[in-house]
Amino acid sequence: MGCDSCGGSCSPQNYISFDVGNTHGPESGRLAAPEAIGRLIKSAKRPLLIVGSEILEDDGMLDRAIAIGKKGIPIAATGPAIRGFVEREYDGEVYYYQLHELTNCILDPEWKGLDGQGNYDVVVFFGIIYYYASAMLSAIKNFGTDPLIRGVSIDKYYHPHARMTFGNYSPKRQAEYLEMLDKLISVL
Amino acid sequence: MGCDSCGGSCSPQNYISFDVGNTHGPESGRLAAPEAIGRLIKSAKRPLLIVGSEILEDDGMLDRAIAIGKKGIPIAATGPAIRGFVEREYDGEVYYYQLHELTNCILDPEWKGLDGQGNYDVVVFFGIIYYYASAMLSAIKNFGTDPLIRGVSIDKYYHPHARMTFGNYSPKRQAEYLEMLDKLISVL
Amino acid sequence: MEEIGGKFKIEGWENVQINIGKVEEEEEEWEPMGPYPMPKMADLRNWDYKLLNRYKPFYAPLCDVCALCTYGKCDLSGNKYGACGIRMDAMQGRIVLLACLVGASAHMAHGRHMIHDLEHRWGVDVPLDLGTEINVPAPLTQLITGIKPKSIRDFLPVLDYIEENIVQLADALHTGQEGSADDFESKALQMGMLDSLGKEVADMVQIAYYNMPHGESNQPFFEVGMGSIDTNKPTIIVIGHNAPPSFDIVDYLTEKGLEDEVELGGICCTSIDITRKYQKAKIASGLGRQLRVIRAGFADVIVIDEQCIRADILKQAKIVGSPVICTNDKAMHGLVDRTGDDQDEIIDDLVEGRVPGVVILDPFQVGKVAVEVARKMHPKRAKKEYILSDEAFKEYLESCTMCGSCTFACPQGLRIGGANKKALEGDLEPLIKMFDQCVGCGRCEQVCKKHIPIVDVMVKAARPVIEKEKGKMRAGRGPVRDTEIRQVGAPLVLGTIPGIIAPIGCGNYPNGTKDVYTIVDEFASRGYIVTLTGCMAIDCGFHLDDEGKSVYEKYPDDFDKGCVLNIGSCVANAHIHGAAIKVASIFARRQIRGNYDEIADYIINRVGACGVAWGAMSQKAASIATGFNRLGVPAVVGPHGVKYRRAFLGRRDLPERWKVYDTRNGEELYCEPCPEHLLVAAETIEECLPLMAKLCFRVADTSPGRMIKLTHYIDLSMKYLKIMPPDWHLYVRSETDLPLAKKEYYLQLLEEEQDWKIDWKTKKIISGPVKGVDPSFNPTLLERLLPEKR
Amino acid sequence: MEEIGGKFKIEGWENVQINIGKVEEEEEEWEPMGPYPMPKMADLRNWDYKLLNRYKPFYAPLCDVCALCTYGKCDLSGNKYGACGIRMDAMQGRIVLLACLVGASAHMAHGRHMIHDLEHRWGVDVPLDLGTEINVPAPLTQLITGIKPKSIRDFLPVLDYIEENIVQLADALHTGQEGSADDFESKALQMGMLDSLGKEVADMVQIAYYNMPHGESNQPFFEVGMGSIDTNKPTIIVIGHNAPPSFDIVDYLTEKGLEDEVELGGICCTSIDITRKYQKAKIASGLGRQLRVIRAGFADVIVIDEQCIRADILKQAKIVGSPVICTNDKAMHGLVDRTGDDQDEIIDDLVEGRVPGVVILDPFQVGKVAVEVARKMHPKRAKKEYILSDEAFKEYLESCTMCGSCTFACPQGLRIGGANKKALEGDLEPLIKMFDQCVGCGRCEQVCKKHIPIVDVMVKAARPVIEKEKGKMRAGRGPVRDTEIRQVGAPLVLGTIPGIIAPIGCGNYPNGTKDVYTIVDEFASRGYIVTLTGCMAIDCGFHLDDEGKSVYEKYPDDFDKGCVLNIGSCVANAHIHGAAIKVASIFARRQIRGNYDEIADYIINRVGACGVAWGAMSQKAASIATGFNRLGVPAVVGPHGVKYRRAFLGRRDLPERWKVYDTRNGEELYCEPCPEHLLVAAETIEECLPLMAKLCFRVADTSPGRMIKLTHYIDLSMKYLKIMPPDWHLYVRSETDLPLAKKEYYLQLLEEEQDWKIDWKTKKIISGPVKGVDPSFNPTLLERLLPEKR
Repeated sequence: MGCDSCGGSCSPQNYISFDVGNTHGPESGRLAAPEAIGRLIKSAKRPLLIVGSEILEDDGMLDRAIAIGKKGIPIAATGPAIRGFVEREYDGEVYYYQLHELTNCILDPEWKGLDGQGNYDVVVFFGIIYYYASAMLSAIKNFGTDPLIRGVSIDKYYHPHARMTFGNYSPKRQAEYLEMLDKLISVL
Repeated sequence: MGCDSCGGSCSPQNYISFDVGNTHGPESGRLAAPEAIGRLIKSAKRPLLIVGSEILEDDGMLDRAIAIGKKGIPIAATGPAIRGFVEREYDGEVYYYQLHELTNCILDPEWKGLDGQGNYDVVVFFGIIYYYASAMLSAIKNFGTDPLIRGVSIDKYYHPHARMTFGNYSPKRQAEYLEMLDKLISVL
Repeated sequence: MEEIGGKFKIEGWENVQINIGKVEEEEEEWEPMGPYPMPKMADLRNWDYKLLNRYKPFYAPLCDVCALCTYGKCDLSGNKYGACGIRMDAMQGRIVLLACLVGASAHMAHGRHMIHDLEHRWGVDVPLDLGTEINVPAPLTQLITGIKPKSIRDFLPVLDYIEENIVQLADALHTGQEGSADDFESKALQMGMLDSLGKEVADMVQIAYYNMPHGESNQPFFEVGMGSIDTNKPTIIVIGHNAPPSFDIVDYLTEKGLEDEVELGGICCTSIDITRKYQKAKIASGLGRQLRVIRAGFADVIVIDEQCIRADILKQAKIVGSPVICTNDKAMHGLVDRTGDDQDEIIDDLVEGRVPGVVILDPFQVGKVAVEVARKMHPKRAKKEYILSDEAFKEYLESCTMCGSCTFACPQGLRIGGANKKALEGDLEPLIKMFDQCVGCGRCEQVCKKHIPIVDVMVKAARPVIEKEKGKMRAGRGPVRDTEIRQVGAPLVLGTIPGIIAPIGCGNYPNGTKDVYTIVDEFASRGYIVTLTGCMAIDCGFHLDDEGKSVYEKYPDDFDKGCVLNIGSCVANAHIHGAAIKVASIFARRQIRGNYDEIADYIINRVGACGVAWGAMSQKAASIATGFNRLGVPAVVGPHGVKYRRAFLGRRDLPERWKVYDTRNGEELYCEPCPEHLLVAAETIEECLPLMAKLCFRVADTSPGRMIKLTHYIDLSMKYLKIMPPDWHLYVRSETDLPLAKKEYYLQLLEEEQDWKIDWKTKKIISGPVKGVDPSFNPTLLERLLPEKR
Repeated sequence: MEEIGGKFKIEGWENVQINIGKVEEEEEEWEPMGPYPMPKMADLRNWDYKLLNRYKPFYAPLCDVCALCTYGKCDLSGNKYGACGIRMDAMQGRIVLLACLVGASAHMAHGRHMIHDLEHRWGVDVPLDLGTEINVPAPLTQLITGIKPKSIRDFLPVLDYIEENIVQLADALHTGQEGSADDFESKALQMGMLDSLGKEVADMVQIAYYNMPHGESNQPFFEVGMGSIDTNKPTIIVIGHNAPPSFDIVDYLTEKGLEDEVELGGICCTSIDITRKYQKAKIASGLGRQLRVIRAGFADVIVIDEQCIRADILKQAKIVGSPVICTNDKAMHGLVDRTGDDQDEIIDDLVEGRVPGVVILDPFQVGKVAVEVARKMHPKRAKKEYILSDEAFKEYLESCTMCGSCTFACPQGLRIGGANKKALEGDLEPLIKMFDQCVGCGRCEQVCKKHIPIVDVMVKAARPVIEKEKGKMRAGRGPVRDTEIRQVGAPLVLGTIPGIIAPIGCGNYPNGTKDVYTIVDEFASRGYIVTLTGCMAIDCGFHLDDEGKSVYEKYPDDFDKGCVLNIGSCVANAHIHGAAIKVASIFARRQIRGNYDEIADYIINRVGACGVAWGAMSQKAASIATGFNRLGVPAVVGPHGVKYRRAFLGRRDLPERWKVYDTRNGEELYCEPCPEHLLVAAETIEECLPLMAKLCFRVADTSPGRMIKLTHYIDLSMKYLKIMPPDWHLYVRSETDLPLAKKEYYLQLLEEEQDWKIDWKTKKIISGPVKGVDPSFNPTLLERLLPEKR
């Protein structure tokens, strides 16, 4: 094999999990541009946005979740995230679901989905406590294989178990991160 | 962090261990050009070439080991590799040492070295059974830290536990691989 | 004939031993023996599969490879098979079994170790005297082994049974053997059951030997929290789970009249256990603050025994000049074994700093050494200040480059650099907040490129808070009394007590210790019985209400409505199982002897109990939860708990999973999905609270009971999540289940949102529910309990 | 008074049990008790530290992180500390302890399981009758526990002891506890010792119950190798380690006179054990070919018990239509437990393919089902061919794109694509060669993008070789007889027998099975005693010399010079320890009872034995090696063995590590570095052979002994490495140690290369050696054995 693509300048050091010990197996999350993730979501037959408690910490994130929802992507609000939608009186398709339960359902090809119309093919994690999200993405990566379910993260963390993920963005780079989300939303 | 260097085109898939399950921790071997490895060896105060059984499989490799030796790098011949040097009547600095013993010594800052002149700072693995070399490089990476000992591989395998390593080269690309060795030798 | 202990020797018959009352088959017939006395790993597999088919294991691998044998490493990602043929799912089950093995072994080995330590002095014929209000002295022992113990001796065959079966299960971990994830889980459930039994033995042994409280209410108070430790006195900090060495310290202090001169503080379960007898001792903290207690320099000597001790204790203690005494062979830290050596010499070696610590394996040799070392070290150490000076604090803050390495190393992802910056600007709040959020691992320090002692920086910032961190906690009371069970039986059934909430386990909380307080206060104020053990019992103790009262002061410690009980240390968890078993035994008059599956079946269908291990961290927490699960008690873990890899999740959308038999006629019925899960992680406390309320539902709930449970479920959901729970209707079997106050509103919702048919005249539900209410419904999952099979 | 088994009941005294001859303290005084009967984990720590200070643990982490609790995952790389405070080095020790735990538990649990299975039928008073030539019936039991067993009953307290101590050690694995790598290793050594003891019990139990050979030489032959199985007959393949279910098959075959009609073949230790009694059984292969035996379609039924079974057995068996019978609770593979069900119904369900397999946990219910299923399946399956057709073979070869995925997945890194290409060109040699190099894991198949059944392709290519793969092996003889020890004592000391070579363990060889043959033949032909067990005993059996003889035919099976012994299955390894202990006991008249450290000290200084686990793979191999190590016996592993993470390596360049006391006067001496290592991996067989010869050196060697050992060391090094060993001079204490034939040449080398002073007139060494020869030198590492301390 050898590294032909970038002559050795790329390095797995760029793929450091937000929790540094959270190492991956032979396969790991592909760092992806927001547009690329956006296109994946757009091309999905049944996409699902899964949001968690961290969208409440940060005004910008709840805004973006709603913006994604308004593009017609159904939302599963886990943990207390649902509060944000209630308080904002969001009238799009949003469901409260406990994340553990939800991931479990996603792994069942026969699951009917939140709307009774069937399971999802691309599930997007957003605003979920890092290590909890990581574990759920691991479950999807390892067991959501037939049919293939793509677990994707649009959090400000590198997620080794996601198919596609951003890198790690510190609070200093929050504006940059929100811009990436906007780019993603723009292609939906 | 984010992957600023190559905009997402690089991928840890390029860093697949020759034995695919032999995954690394947060740190992993840097894919390096032969000249870069050559320069590291050249700049070392006390470099050591450690060769193993696979140099006997393949004429080209024993030639290169001898060529490196002739540049003044002492050689530890482990396993049956020593036979090659005896048969070729190599008169440079070559010592038989069992690899497990040798690595153990290398981890002791007080070790006197093969020539009684002290321990080594850059140790280069060459022609050693993949998984055995991998384990010894892991030992050096994890415990050869004070003072820092750099474990380097110039085998045709990606070695996650080496500081610097080539990628994986299949037999089809043997000529290419030998050329890389020659480049390395040329800068010594 | 000469009598020695309980044995007789007859002259000339030296090879003949006569044991009185020890023969198993001749065990007093206190109850007919059920089908499974001392079950082996396949015996209860049928019960396990009942659970596993309903609560299918859900796996989230923490690692994509297996590295347990030299055939590997093997890449199992994508549910691949390894070189030995194991697949990712079975591998996860194997890791769960391994965790439960280590946890169960820790509890079990601790009990055995205690007996060995103490039998030399007091023999094994010490009676198990639990007073007049307890006639079911050891519910788990009786349930699982069929033995009704009267003295410590009676526990010996129980320990033999556990050990034999732990080793059998350890065998099953071997490469190339079991290939079924479900069978690994069945084995893990067996291990969890053994764990529960081992805990009961361990706690009963110490209750008997040390005459600890055995279920009395109104236990005395003692102080808890870092602020409770008076470091102006020579201070001993004890850490671990095996109390005898610490009791020797207590004895020495008492004998010498030093109780007020020397401060005895502790971390974790050993300290809980000594406060069950000696309330001058204080509990500095639970597991999460161990490193900070050490690094704050509290200890003039540190005495460790076993489990939940920092593995780098020597390194950390050296930083603050605290000598370390290791008192247990499981944790010897490379120190020299000085058991039996002259105690004054040992004291001298430690005080003079000739050695960083010693090993003393006889608990009865520890007291004097620990106390005298503390007294001699105190003046020496008092000259130093272990809290950073203002200058040093500022310098460290200034040196921080906000590189983020600490954040990457932090299990919580805390943005320490940002907090440092704020502190430098004069705002200590972020650092103070982190002091509680921090789980105390210290990984941040070793990756700091500027070598900032981050733990010390945080301690410095939080010092004013630490000094106020002080609360009152009640001594661990031990088992629940039979008399209490009799009293709560009806209220539990009628729902005036909506459930039993058991906060247990370690200190790996997602967002600090305050959550523990919230859980306890929320449920106690709603009339649930809240039974605490271990770190959660400690960590809710130093949070105070507006009146300055801790939950232990605010609520009584009876096993009754709206009470908060400190049951004891981790091993005392067994009494929570015990209470559930006693409900079956005493209230419902089920025969428990050797009858595990029937009792677990009773509990899962009737006893509305739910555990919460909000900071579940260790292997013991894994085995504890698994032990609860096999007995039919669900548990919620905090989000770090997903790293155990396995959950037991129900599927409320699949009615066929909720099949139950009616014992009256053997009929199969589909019931509401309760308890919905056996093991599930909540993301935050806001999610945890309604979830726990939901997990207290049981299929046999009476209407009044269901009504009250539903009230709390809806109320907690509205309060914390701002929504009606989307699944609340699943638990409505009839209009009589509906909370009275808003009955009409709920009927309307059911009609509009769920398409149920309502007769508005009678305000009755005509159709909609999964199942109606039938007061004489007698649910079971077990075919063997059905009429034709009985 | 009524007698039941060994117990008496006296009427009216129902609670009184009288056990005859069971009281430990009244144990027959066959020898005075030494200081450490039934040692706990700290008792032999002093001995462990003697070893650990000389053979410091060397760690090669296979994984940079720890993922054992929810505090993690933790990055430990660069010897960092994890969240619990454990450091990378201690973590490696912890993983070693874990491996040894699983290994020891497997051996122990197997022994216990066997007793439970068989005591119902035969009780526990079956005598341990080893004939007239064995008076030390259970050397490890006697050494470690102080018990000299006379019947199976006497082993019961031994099992209790092991179980209790395994669980104590399992506790030590708990997060946050032991922090010292050396203490983890001391615990692992304790676990290794328990493992050795568990093995002895397990083998003695089956020897007693099944009247297996107990040390007789000249055991009968049977056939081994894939080519030995006659698949024209209904064929049963048994896999695992727990023989009772397979003995039930033997009994059924014998009763029904079906011995010649039904083929009974096996893989691994169960098959070794049944051939100890029934030589019509055949051993198809060791562990490494399990998958290929299955996939070649040999089995009309597969009967598995415990350990070393493919975890994907159901999936693999399904491919070739072989029903599976699980006979052990450790491996139930999610199948329905049919124990006690009507056997004809079970047979029918299996034959009709209604279920892929069943669980039958009573070994006495297995024989009929297995045999009758095989007989009925045979005609059904015979219609199919499980070896690829020529066409399919070619098609698969053509579909290979040489993408390399299989190579990346292969533990051996085999270039399968290239071999496929060669095969397509008509050259089958590379594939045939790979058939032996392949370790049989099957990982290649599941990553093949073209879905080539690579295992089948390889089997197809190697079919002609497989058909010839057939050799004669001797039945496992069990223990070494005391009379043999008496005879070899002097030759071992004088060096006419240069050492004992023990090839043991699994089939994870770096370069195929032929190496095993080479090791055995090389050492046997040089007069070493070669004692084999388990997979290595199997894998050397089907290689034949030029005359068509296997090593078992070529060499006698006495425990004597130049002999090759099949000792038995893995648990029979204990007899190799036993032989070493007996040398101390019988030859040197040391008291062994409760005297472990003295005997280990004797062995490490005097008994030139060396184990080799060339294909060490499993956790059992880890615990076996560790058990040998604690007893002072070094072991060499193949290169995959580095994945165990830990080696015990000596440093010949540090003289201070080689301090030994002379028991005569307590003097400290620096000796030559021998044995140089306790656990070390060799890269190839060429390195392994001289290394093993070197590891047979002992400090107490006589000059004639050393001379012969040195001869072989130099000779093997010259033969395989083409060099004089660079360290040979370290082992020369005097000119009398030098091989006679080339004495002058060697003296010259010592003078020229090592600067030694030689008196050329007398041909004596004047100065140079580390230490001279002193025939009455009485070496020890133990202070307690020195005159003033005794």
